[in-house]
Amino acid sequence: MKKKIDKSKISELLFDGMSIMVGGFMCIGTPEEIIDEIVKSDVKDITIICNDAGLPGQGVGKLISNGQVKKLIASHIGLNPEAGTLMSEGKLEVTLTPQGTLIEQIRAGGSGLGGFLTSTGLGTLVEDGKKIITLNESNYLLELPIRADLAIVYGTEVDHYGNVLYTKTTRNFNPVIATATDKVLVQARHIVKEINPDYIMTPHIFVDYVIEEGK
Amino acid sequence: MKKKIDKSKISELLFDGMSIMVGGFMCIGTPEEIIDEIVKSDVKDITIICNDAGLPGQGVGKLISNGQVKKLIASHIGLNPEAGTLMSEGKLEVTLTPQGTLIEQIRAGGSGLGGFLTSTGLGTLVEDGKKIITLNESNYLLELPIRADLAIVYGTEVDHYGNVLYTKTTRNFNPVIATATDKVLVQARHIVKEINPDYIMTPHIFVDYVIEEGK
Amino acid sequence: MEKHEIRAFIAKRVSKELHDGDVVNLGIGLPTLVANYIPQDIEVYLQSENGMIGLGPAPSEENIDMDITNAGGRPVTLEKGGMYFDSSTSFGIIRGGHVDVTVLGSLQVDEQGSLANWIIPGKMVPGMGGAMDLVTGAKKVIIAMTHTNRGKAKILKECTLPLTAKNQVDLIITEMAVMEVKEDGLHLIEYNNTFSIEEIIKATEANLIINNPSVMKVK
Amino acid sequence: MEKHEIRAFIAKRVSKELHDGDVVNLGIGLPTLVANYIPQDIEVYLQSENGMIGLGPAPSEENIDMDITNAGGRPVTLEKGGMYFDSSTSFGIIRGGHVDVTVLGSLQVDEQGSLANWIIPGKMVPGMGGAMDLVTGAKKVIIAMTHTNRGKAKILKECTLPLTAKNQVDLIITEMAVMEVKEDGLHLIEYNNTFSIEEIIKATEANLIINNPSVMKVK
Repeated sequence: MKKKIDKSKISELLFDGMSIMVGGFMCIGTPEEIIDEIVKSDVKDITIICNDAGLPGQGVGKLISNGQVKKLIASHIGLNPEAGTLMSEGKLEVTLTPQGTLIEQIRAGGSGLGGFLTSTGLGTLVEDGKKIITLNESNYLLELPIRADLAIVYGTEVDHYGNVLYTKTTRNFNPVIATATDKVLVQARHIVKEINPDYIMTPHIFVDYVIEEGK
Repeated sequence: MKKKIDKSKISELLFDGMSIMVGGFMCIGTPEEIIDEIVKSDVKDITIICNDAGLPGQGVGKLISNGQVKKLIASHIGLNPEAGTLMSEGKLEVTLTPQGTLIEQIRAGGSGLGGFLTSTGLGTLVEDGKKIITLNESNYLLELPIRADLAIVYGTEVDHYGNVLYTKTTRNFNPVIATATDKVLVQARHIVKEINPDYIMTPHIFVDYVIEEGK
Repeated sequence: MEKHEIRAFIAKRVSKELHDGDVVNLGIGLPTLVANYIPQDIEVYLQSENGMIGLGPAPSEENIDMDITNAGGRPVTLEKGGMYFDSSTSFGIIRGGHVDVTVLGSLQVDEQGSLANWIIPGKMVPGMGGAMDLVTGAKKVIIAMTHTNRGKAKILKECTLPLTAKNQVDLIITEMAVMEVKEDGLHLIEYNNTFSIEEIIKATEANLIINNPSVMKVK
Repeated sequence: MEKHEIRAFIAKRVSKELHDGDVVNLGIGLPTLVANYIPQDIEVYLQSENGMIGLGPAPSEENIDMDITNAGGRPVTLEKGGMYFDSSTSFGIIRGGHVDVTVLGSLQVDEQGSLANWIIPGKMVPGMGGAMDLVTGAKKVIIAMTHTNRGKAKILKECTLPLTAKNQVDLIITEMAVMEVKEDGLHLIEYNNTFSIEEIIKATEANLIINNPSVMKVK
């Protein structure tokens, strides 16, 4: 398989100040082995875009504990108290975004939209600094697309072309972030010969590198 | 199966002046048996939202020939010369929309967005009457959501709960229109016991009625 | 009532608001308990914003599959007919008005139907998760919570904490009362008759419009 | 050259613009022919806006599956590793810049890289289909067409028909020449030496910037 790389090569994809989108929801569907390699590297000042702050010692939580994260864009950080502490100490910049807005911003980034209008967040702190557009007497927030340098994705099955299939609730943010970054690195639970073409959730054209879990 | 209805009941879902979204792309993935029932009914002044005008004697083309369509919103009408003729004679109102914008307008209608920004159509007739929004010196058209009264959808497999799976290139507009209308009527090629929960493309909560093809 | 009895009482009363065929999203905590009291004669489809419809009960220890979890990351099961999807589809369902009822806890609610449940500045910043989208997108928003925070009013004339959304709450259900947000204010529509109306008024900072409320029936 | 030779000549020259790993969308008509000339030593993934990547050649009569069609509704096949998706995903791929090259025919192109190919007012109104999204979203836009319409110029100073998009064309390939749209105008970068430079200039209304063009090599 052409796109398969050894875990030791992951550090070559990293650089200081980069932005990384991380798949998973409360660490379910998060590529832990890729995160472990980022922890081993000395890359710093990362901006992380993820649903949440992970858990203590799990997922994005490992990068936060290790002081590698400068900024976190997420919808929820409540299950990782360390993130809250670092935030109030001014050591971690946190942008909290409604979950539906966050995933839609990433989708817009991946699908070439300049932004979208949503009612979510109207009349709340989420409005701050955003343009409000009025249509037929209804107000909407104009939300802008988000893109990043690298997406790290967890796929249950990856075929020899790099096509990915996600299962159960591990899917969550994974297929969406895979469209919105310059490079996409997938942790495959299983590498398989082929996937039924109707069931492929991330087409191979989005995938740059694949590592095989546990190898 | 609770949602299954007899074809003879389709006419009860129709009313003059209604809007109908029709699945399919050049009639591939179009629910022809549902369209035949609409042709048999005397419903008129329909607004059709569909990728195209179908072909002569096929798909949406049958409704146009039968004089039931007042307005057509589509991206392409070139393969049905009758649509072009009726349009130039002033007998059919046609709104031509870029295909990517049209499907995104339908998605916005189904997913509760107030609109979206796209570069597609800038500097063309597609701009007419639309708001232009400038962000960081780039211009975008603000495109608005579309919804309709009824979606008619073609599903390869429909399970007993009403979950739908589409195959090959029959998928096209079908899963998207199923989110953006008050009622959804599916023509099932096969009614099956169950579909793998990872592969369901239209959740049953969107589906109101199912007819079984050839029955 | 003990704390767990209060929670069960509220959850049971919430369950009476659900109808056959409803798509329902239950928030983490007290609202999750509502699933235990859904009437046997109706079918309700539980949506979980992390990507499923047909959320079933927690599995037994030996049947845990950590690939099937709820929005709190806890193991659950999938009911027959249920399915999985990605977060973009999930919030299309939520924002698009395809969720009939969302049940959430809250720190504060006010008589305009605004609520605050995602941040206590300087103290606790969990984040809004999917709550802002849920209360904006769902057809009916039910707040299920204890009436006060250890005696301190949570049902206010106007929320003092940063809002989760403005004017979105339809119904507030507590161990003391059921209150409906209408155009003209907050109506006390049912009360728990183990409390007096005066006690309920005292525990509520918001102005309650009281017009022949019935007694809360929770079997 | 006969008409079919002209078309083959143009398609062959276009195929030389493709690189290993490119995602390519070929328009209906002449551009479709490009698929027949993709160099054997590279792998190119053909995207079809109706919902597939990995579009393969038309099947033999007995292998036709009308569930697998191209954007013209004609039967095709799926290459190994290819997949299907819905129209929303398809245009996410197109508008999101994930298509490396789109090849389209056109009625007119001008020296600013604007093109017109979806309507002749009062005469023909086929509609834009996916063309506006493709030329706006794809990384490289190649127009593949005959140089003139029976002697009438199609490569103009400024399009006279309603535009498909402004300033989006990168390369124009005809049976006479290869022209590149740059900041300062339209450059003649290659020419077919069965024509003289003068003949090409005469067949082109647009101002051609000519600076040592090489000879079109199409084997």
